[in-house]
Amino acid sequence: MTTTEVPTDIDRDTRLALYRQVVGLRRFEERAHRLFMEGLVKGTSHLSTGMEAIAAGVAEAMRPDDLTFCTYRGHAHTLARGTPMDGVMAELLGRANGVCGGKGGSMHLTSVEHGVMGSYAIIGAHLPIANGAAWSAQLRGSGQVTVCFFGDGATNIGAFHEALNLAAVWKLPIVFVCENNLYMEYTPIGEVTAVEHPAADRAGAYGLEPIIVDGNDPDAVYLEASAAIERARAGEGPTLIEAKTYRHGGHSRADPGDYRPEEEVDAWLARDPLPMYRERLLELGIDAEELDAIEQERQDAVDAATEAAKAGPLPDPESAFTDVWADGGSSWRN
Amino acid sequence: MTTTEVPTDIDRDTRLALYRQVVGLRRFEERAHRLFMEGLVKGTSHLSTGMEAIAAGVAEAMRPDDLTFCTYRGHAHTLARGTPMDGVMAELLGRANGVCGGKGGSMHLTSVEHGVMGSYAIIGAHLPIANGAAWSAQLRGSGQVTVCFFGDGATNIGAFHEALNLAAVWKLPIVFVCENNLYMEYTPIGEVTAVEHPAADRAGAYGLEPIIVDGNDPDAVYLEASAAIERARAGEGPTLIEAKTYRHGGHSRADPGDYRPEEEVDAWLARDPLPMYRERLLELGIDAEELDAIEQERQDAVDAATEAAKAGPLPDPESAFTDVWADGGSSWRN
Amino acid sequence: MAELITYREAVTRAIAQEMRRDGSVVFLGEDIAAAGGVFKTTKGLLEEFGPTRVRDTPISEEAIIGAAMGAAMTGMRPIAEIMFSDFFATCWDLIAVEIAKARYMTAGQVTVPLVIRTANGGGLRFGAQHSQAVENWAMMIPGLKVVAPSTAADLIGLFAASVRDEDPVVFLEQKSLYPVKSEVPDGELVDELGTAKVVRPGDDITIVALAAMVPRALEAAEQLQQDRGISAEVIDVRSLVPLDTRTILDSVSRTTRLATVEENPRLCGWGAEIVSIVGEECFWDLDGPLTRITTPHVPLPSSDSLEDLTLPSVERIVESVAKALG
Amino acid sequence: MAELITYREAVTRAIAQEMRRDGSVVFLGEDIAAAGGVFKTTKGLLEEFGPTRVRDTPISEEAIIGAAMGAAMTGMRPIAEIMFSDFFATCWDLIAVEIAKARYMTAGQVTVPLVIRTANGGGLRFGAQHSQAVENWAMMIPGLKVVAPSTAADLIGLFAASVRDEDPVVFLEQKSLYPVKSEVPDGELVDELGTAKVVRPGDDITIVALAAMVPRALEAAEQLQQDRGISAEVIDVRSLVPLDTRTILDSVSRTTRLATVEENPRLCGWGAEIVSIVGEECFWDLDGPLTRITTPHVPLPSSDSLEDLTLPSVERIVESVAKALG
Ligand SMILES: Cc1ncc(C[n+]2csc(CCOP(=O)(O)OP(=O)(O)O)c2C)c(N)n1
Ligand SMILES: Cc1ncc(C[n+]2csc(CCOP(=O)(O)OP(=O)(O)O)c2C)c(N)n1
Ligand SMILES: [Mg+2]
Ligand SMILES: [Mg+2]
Repeated sequence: MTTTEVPTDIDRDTRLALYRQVVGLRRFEERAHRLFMEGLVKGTSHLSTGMEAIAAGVAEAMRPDDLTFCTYRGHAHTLARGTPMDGVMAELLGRANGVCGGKGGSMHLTSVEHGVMGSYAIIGAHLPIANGAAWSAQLRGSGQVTVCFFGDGATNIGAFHEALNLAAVWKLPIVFVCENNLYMEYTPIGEVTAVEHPAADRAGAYGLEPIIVDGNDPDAVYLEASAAIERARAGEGPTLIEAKTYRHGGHSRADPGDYRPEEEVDAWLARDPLPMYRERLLELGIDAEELDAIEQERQDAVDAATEAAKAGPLPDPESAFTDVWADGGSSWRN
Repeated sequence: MTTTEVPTDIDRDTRLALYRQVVGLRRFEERAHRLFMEGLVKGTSHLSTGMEAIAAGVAEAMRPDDLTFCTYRGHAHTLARGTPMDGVMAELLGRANGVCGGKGGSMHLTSVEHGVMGSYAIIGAHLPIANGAAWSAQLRGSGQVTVCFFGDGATNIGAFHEALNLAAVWKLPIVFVCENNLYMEYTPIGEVTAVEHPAADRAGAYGLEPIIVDGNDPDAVYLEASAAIERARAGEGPTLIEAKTYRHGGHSRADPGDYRPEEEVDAWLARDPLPMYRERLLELGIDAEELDAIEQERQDAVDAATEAAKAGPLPDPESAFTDVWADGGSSWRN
Repeated sequence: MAELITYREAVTRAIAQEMRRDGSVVFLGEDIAAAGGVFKTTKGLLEEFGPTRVRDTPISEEAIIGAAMGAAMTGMRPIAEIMFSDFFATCWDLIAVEIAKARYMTAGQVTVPLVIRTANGGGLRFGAQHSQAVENWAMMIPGLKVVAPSTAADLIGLFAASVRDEDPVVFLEQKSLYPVKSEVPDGELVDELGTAKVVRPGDDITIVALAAMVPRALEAAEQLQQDRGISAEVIDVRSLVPLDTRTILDSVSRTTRLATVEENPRLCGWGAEIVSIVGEECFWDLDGPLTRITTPHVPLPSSDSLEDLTLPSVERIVESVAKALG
Repeated sequence: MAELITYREAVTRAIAQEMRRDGSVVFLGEDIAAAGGVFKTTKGLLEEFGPTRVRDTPISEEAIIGAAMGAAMTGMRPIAEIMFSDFFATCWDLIAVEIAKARYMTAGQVTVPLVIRTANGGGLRFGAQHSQAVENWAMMIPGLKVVAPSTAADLIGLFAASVRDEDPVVFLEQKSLYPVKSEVPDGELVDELGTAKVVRPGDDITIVALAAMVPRALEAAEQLQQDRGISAEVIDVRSLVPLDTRTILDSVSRTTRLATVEENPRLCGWGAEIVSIVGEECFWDLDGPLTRITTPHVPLPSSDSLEDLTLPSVERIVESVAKALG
């Protein structure tokens, strides 16, 4: 991994912004979990609890008009770009005030106005799509950079390979971020992968540098992402970053994650990005009160979002039959 | 590439067998081309003219019960395993005495009794399938090794990536042979690939050694293939070999291949495996008469196959409706 | 003797039955071994049959289906799981263009006896990419057999028939049925592909349904009888390929009316195929229009309140049938 | 003024027309740029529009379609070539599960205006993996428009309409038609999706056909008239989604009989869908069974002598129609 020392070249405001992100994402995911257990979130949901430093670090390195592509585990990435919690929470609850009017749900969060170009639930599929957005930015000369998140498991599917090669050949302004949380659904990635580092050990196959970063360290992620985004914006092509992390909970829904060895879970819980980063900020001389205030503000936001979501109306029944076509409808005949 | 010196550890009989293969494949492909231009081979055909050393070298290293998977450019690989020329030529002409009764054609040559498990016309698709045959050999403990041929262009499709990873993880007894002839259909592989050596530079992504061999040298191919097959048979898992070569003609059908720079074509024609290998055998003290006799015998075989194919009956019309199902028929209803 | 078990338990039992019987049956897929499957349909199989025969794979659907195909070509009888039928799209080439065509292209030299089992269909609020009913995707490809049971007993029997079949079978488990219990007789069960079942006799109209639509059609038939005195015959198709057209044609020629109930979206669904067979071969027996009840031609929404408006409901079946009978 | 050009030339002209008009139209695919396409349908485009807008790709169908989708979502209007429609199977997830569903899942936040053009169908002796007619694959997926022209003029006009459409369009060029010449008027051509054409008026039966089946249906109609005095109306569907049901229903309600001519294999073909619409909405006007003429449900053979027995021939259309009319 690139660093274990405390980076010094990050300013105070950025650090506070990172902290605010990590706290907010944590509180949001905790609430989402509770609402799932209460039966208010239907279907499924995949949380980023324990993995928030990646979403936070990358998002802080992005420009407002940059573009994000998420997986089904996309709450954190969607929120980190500034999508309001209300709309995201309401979407989880299938309400009309959700970002996708209840039609997308937890796995398909999208907020184009915040540069969140969608959450894709087929492993690997969004890597080629993200390329397209990057290609478009290149063609339009917009200077936008695209960031595409995916899991360790996604590195073994064909679309990963096709996308990385094309991105490299076309020198696309894109950053691929592999969140390596050591597991696919329940199977350890190491059991089904020919190399130790599922993303970094493949970088060379696309003429790219192998990069591994501590995904539990917001500063480290922020720096690595900033450098990659800068390169992309300068026309130097794609970067593939492998961020090592761990999910505190199970893969989805009510999964307790008990297929994981206790010592492994404990070791990673001891590296929980939230208290670790708080500790670092305190060490760097930031007041506890200031951090507490941020925590309170984020908690309030989550509470407010929960209320707004619960109070949200069910979708108009008609909306089941809208938005298949650009004319707004679903008619396939005259 | 592994060697430019003349290997010394190949016995005379093997060399003569290699020569017989190369000559036979060359004569066959020349004839196939002529029959295509005469309108007797319909549809399409993809020749291995100039690339015969690979088919020859690998086949000579295989055990009779080993398994071969080909692409649409599969005449050479099919023949090299001992499939009679008559059946292959008749298949190109769409006759009943073709190896697939006229239903497969040039792109789908198959002769299960000679270990030729099929020719597949979707780029990359047969790599995962070949894995399956290797897995089966592993499960059955048969000691069979599977060899899977494909082009440089196939290294950029997803199925390549999925297959290589699985083969490595499951330590399958399989040898992947990439015939790098520098071109896809008409586009140079270098223009669309992020690395210089499309196969070898990806080997590391699957924990494999990068191996490049001179695909115009039957001896070099034979030695490299023998080593790989031995490893596979010993349970040491897969090998990925990149064999550099060049097709003398176009990609398919009547393509003159004129998108290729003249100097490039000339340089490769100067490295034509057939005269080069003949030269080597002469240098090694083998009589010209012996080689001439082999050439004559192979030419006669091609002539006889041509006659047999031309004389072959058209398929029974009923056969258009057979062999969809294992019961021999095509009925989907009662 | 009989026992009440869930459709989910039937899957485990079906796989185990066949793996015990035949050592050449092997099973591969994502999270199927150590974890027992994401739908918990394969619990205990690793323990009983060991890691050689029950294998976890990477997330590589093409590699999974390819491995199954190559193994089937060379003496094994693989069962491959594709976790959700939606993911067929990621390995459609292997299924539709390789497996389905291998036997024909090689004039019978290659045989591909394998089963691809998958969780199909909607109702679990999983949204557009994890809820598709894709039985028509498979039906439209020459060379694939297509089976979709509606009960635990049918599941076991048809699964056994599929594993023992010499041809590739796409075996669709309807995921909303997993928790549903039904009766299963003791002992080995082996059913027959290509046989539909009249699950409710009737006189006025034939309702043809599949998988999760069968219990809905039955309930609708009950309501039609009780509320409107309409006697509906319900046929569980069970197997789309081969298709038991005799049972369907015989029924329609008696009832003189047909309605199909499909979970797949409207266009080119299997109901259209059955309607076209009836409209050609049974035309002169018909006393009224041919009715199709399908999911409308939309991707599925995630929200429960919206999803319930899309899949054919008992109510919609009742109304459509009543309307068809004028 | 009008000019005789090949269907192949029409492709080039259609792409050039739209690329000249709109700078946001870009074109990508395998061997389409420097080589001018493996069917020589894109010759000269690289020269006119340059390598930024006309791009050769690796053999990576998922990367191609993904690039098109992402670009379409962000302001471009990509045209992606998939060399043979058979290869849809290698990127079916991108087409059917991503592109088709993006707008719906995001409640209209994302729009995907792109065209996927491809060489579809049989007749060139390319065998089972390069000859499939897959129009029904696309038709069955909610969210995809599906167009398949039969003449050069229709090709240009419908292609222009497809590029200008805000929705994703699967544009199927029938590869056996590439060398066929037909008349094309001068100037810009822009047609309308969702409009079928009565290409031959008639009274006794409606024959609905698509792409390469249209000239065969027309020839069959001619023979039916001359040899048996049967007056067949022939409709060129042109666009499967949206589907011009009005033109079809109006015709059938007049002729009272329907036959469909499909190149796709039998099960779940688009003909079944049209039959089911007619069988439901036009039932009382019908005077005879609904007839489907399709490629039988087999993968295609390579040998010319066998392939000619599979695709619907003029002869088979004549016989089937004559038989239907008793
Ligand atoms: C093509 C495909 N195959 C399988 C799945 C089912 N699935 C959903 S999440 C998941 C595990 C993904 O693991 P990873 O990429 O490591 O991401 P993580 O969930 O750990 O963030 C699987 C197998 C899918 N959605 N798509
Ligand atoms: C999935 C897929 N995409 C495209 C094609 C069309 N195609 C046939 S051969 C070929 C070029 C293959 O190049 P390479 O792998 O280098 O093999 P070579 O023909 O040079 O032996 C292409 C693009 C195909 N058959 N399958
Ligand atoms: Mg993971
Ligand atoms: Mg090549």
